[in-house]
Amino acid sequence: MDELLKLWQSMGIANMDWGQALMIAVGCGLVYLAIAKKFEPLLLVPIGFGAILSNIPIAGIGGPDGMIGMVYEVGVETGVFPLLIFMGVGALTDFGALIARPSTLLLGAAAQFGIFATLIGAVALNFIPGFDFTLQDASAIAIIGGADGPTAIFLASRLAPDLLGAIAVAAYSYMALVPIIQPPIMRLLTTKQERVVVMQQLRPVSRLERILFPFVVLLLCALVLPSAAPLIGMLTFGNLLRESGVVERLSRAAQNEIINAVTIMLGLAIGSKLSADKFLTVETLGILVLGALAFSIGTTAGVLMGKIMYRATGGKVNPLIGAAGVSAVPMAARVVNRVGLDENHHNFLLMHAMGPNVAGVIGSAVAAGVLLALTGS
Amino acid sequence: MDELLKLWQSMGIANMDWGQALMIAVGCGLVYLAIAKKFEPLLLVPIGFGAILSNIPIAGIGGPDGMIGMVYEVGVETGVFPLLIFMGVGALTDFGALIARPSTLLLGAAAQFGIFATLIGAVALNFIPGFDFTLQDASAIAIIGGADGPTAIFLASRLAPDLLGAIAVAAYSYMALVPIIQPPIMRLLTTKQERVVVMQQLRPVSRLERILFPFVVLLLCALVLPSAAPLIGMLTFGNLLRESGVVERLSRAAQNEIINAVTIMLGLAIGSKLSADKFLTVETLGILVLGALAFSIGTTAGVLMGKIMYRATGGKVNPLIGAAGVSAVPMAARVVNRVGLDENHHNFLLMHAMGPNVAGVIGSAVAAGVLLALTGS
Amino acid sequence: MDELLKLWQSMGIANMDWGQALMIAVGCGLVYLAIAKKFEPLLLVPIGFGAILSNIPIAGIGGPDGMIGMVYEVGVETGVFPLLIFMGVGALTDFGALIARPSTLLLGAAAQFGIFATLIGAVALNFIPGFDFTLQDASAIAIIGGADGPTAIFLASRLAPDLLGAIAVAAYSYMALVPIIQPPIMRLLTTKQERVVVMQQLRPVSRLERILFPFVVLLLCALVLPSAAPLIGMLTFGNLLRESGVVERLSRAAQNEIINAVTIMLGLAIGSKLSADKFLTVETLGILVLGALAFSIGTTAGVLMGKIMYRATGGKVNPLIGAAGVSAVPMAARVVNRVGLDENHHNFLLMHAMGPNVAGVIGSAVAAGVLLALTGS
Amino acid sequence: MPETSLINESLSLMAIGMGIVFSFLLLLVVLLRAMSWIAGRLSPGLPEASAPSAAVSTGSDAVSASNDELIAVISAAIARYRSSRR
Amino acid sequence: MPETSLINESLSLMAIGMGIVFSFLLLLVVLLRAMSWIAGRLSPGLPEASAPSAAVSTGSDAVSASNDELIAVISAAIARYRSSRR
Amino acid sequence: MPETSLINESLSLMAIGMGIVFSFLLLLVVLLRAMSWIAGRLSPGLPEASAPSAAVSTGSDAVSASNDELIAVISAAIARYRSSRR
Ligand code: NA
Ligand code: NA
Ligand code: NA
Repeated sequence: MDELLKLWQSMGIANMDWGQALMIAVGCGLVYLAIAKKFEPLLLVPIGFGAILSNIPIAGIGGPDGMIGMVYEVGVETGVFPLLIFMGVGALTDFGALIARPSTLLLGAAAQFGIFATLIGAVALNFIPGFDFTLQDASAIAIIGGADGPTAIFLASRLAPDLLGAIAVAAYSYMALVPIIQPPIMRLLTTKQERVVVMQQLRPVSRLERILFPFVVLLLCALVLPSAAPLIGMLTFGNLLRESGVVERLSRAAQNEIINAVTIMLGLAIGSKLSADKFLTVETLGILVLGALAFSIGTTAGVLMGKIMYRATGGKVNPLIGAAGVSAVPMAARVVNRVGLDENHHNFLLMHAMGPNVAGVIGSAVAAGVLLALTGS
Repeated sequence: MDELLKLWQSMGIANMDWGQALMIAVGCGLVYLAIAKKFEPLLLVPIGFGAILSNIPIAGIGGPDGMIGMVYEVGVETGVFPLLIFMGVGALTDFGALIARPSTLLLGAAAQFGIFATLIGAVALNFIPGFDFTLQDASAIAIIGGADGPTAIFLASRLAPDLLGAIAVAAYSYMALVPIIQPPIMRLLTTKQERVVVMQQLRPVSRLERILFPFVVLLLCALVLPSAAPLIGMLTFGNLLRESGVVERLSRAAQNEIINAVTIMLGLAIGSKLSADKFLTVETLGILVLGALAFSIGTTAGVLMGKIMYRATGGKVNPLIGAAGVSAVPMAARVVNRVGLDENHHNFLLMHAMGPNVAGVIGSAVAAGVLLALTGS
Repeated sequence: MDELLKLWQSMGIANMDWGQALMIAVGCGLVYLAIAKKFEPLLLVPIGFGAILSNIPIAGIGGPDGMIGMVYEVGVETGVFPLLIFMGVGALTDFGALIARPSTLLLGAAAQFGIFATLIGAVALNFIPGFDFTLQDASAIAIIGGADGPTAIFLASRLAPDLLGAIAVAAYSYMALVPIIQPPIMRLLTTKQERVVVMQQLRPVSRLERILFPFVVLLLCALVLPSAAPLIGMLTFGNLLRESGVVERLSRAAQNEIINAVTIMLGLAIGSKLSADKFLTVETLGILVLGALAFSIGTTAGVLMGKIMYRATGGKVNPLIGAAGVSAVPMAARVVNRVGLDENHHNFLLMHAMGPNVAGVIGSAVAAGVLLALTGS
Repeated sequence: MPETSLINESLSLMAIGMGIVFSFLLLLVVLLRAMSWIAGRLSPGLPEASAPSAAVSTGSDAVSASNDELIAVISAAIARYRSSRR
Repeated sequence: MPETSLINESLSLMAIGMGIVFSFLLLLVVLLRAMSWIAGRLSPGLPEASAPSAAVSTGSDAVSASNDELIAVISAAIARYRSSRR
Repeated sequence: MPETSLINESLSLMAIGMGIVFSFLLLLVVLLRAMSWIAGRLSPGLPEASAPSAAVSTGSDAVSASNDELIAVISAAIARYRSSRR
């Protein structure tokens, strides 16, 4: 009988509290969205499953002696995992469109307004009872507007580890929702005349330019904003592996083996931060609302800057491509392409939108560096 | 001369003791079995070579400052390596046959009797002078009967790290010997009439069932036996990566890159536990004898349960497939197929044996959870 | 204004000192050599970029809390990364030519004279003011003469971590310069009659010999020189994975996934040791001069031993193949082949040079073991 | 004798252990049957699976719904959690 | 009220932040244009790229030069560093 | 002068070092020759190599023998180890 009691006490049902049960349901929900609705499955399947595993009572898989807890400590607390993913992103990204038309960087800059507007929104939420965001918390939440997963995880792990779970979930969820959130805003802010603009073909980019590009970006970052150097550094390193043409083996490793293994581990580790006392709070609802806001404002700012460039260039720039400045590579660029095709069935904007799209990645890494430098301890 | 003396003292021959020499020979023997006899080479080559390297005098490769010693600390002491292998096993395993005919889970349950019978055997060995197994030791030895390498390593690293080397060697050796150990037992316990039973073809399994399967298994585990949740959790996670169909990259990483790299490191690390004072003891002989016993009893129990199902279904179940319940995937299922073909050259039992075979993996993980919950500190 | 000041103080230009700027330039220079001149790009691209990243002011990427600093601590300080690379080298190397003609090991032995002569050179530099090399420093510098990157990194990380950056850069730079350094020496020391010697075709090597080879090498090492056992052990382990023929998965992992990922991390980590106060010293110039010396003396000794074998065998051995004894696999063997072809357009020495070439790898690992045993703490 | 008590302990461990293993897997048989029955019913409920480009296609109701769903599900979870703590 | 001061702080953070982001990317536009212009000039300066076997081929002046270059570059760097520290 | 003693030390290090390297590799030459000679004799002793499905095939004597072998080898090792410790 003694063993039977010991066993009953070791059972999950005898120990599960409401919070854990709900978080397991949330984890299942995330996996459902990932599989059935194709919401960023590469991250949301591991995050959702990590949430389920970490909320199993007694087992302590997400705790300090559990496997996922140890992975979190080694890979996320140190910031190594998001940086390795950024290296992979660099190795996977073709910056050619940006090099061919550097002015699209301004679209990537404008779209970061979503970040800073959300920062104010997060601080303003403190007027509502139940919210108590510090400036660090607000900065970590605001970066959701950057529409860039690894940047958001990196910044949140530095400024507000307690909110990491909610922020990562919001960031990837809204990136998946880009095709829903953006088109109405894009149509509202532009005229048909603007949307049908056919852009000039991009000039070819030489291999030398591609090789110099990572150095130019990194050296500017080193001189002006070293707090963004880890992110920009790994992004440009990955891109140099890709473009140098002499380290094919390493480029493949960064694009496949490393990023895949790290993605699995990173997802599980983030999932372990989806615990009831951290996630099932009104603050999470606030984060979700602010996230939607951030994406919308970022899109708006990007399109408005697109309209300015439309005027400034005498109608040579299609303002729709400004929406791609939020990053969410490559989905935002595809959305631009689709909205463009809706107006003119022969107007393919994809390549033109790739410039602001990858500019958005650099832009949000820069914004993250600013937030780190100004609010970090 | 001073240097010459220093050098002589730093030589291996000047420092090698009998135990190390013998363990190097044992390591060579394991590699020989792995290469010449195809004894589970993926594990036994690294284990054998790890034993050789770790028993080189002076070098201390398996010690706290040596490479293999550090790998052991990071990967085995924490339990991370066997869990990652289990993730890979999940990603490599097709549970379709089990989903199509869930009743075969009972065969996987019965075969775990080998584990618990061996537990008593191990404790009974204490009557012989020279043996002094605790209940934890006995549990870790008994799990050899589960015929599942990573489960055995995970449990042994938790309950009896001193015996880990011998247990891992016994587990993999006997898994390799399944084609020798099982057929006589199977033939002894069944009649020709039973062995020739042709089973009904399995129904097709839908994608939705395959996706739901990991959740059903994990949720039951979470509710009833959270101590098995790390093992079952990583197994089902790997399987979800495989079956979800939306994370092909991650599934490939779990099936290849991760499991291969971890297997090399895990093997070397286990080999470092093959030291003379831990391995060259009568206890190791006891473990080898008990391991053979465990496999035989497990096979017997599986076949007997098969006979019960044969009766209960009015002769629709071929009792031979019960032998596959010990796991040892996929070798036990192949042995069943071969013994079946010996009786009837047109009776292919392979697919029918895969159900109990993968059920055995779940069964021994459950048994490991029970042993952890009841005897773990 | 407060924020603006805070921001200015956080900028790179406000904090960069001369040393960092120069080291960033050195890093760019290494990447330039790697890309434009194909100087060992697999290592020099990550080393150069690691130097750039680690010298960005404020960011501290190479510091104790920065990503590259942590990678250094985990992988280089422990010696794990060079050992994993050596495992990959073993898995990538075909020792057939050496097994077929073991006498070429003597060429690999002779070429190590470059190491020990450089040792004296390094100690002699202490007579010049500004140099203060300990015997450990001198040993770590001397190993550059081994023309083997991972061996040099392993030994330097053990004996002289402060010099690691300069030693690694020198080792890989001179390995890239082998086609420049060796041919004049080879032509100077040999007569035309010697250079045109056509060697007997190598006998075929059986699979059993290939499998036994790693054991013979390792067991000799274990008995005589255990301090070389980590290096020789991982080399032979990798080679056994390759030749055993039963662990194809693991062999592929060692040859690709593991070595590629580790190379990226190792390169970045070494780059982080390229800091101004460690690298911009007269000692670095000394190391560069000594490195060139080491390669030249090693080549000389190898060719002279080749001449001895030419005499001893009655003209059956082409003394040019002695130059391949420095290792620098496979470049030195290719250089031999080219110099041979210059004399006789039908004399392909490549396969004959592979024997001393891989013997050089073993030879320098043995030399590293000797230095570790005699000068290590 | 300590060996005898250990034997007794291991005997009860065997009884309980096999009991749990059998109960667990028996329960799993039932659950898997239920799962397959339910899956048979829902089967046409996962058609997006065969349309891998769904998420990228137009702003369909399916995706739109799941947006609200995300917030709705988490809101409900939070509400329930809050009330359960009082 | 602390909330109001936080609002003020975040407003100035927004101003500075967007300012830096814009300045940074604007500067990058200029630098990239300069880079492309320079690259256009140097373009024939990287012809080895299309000859992957250059390093293995003969002891060409290109490689030989870079040897001296390596030592020259590092020597110069050391000299400058030394003098800068005095 | 400490430099001179260091020189002397390094000279003896060179002598010993080259001595060991040569002895080691010379010994290896002998051992490899012996290995090849033995391998030539045993060559037909590893025929399973060409039959990759041996382990899965029937309960052949080869595999059966190795089972006993496993226990025999380890038993012998343990016996010798035990006796060596007395
Ligand atoms: Na962005
Ligand atoms: Na089993
Ligand atoms: Na060498």
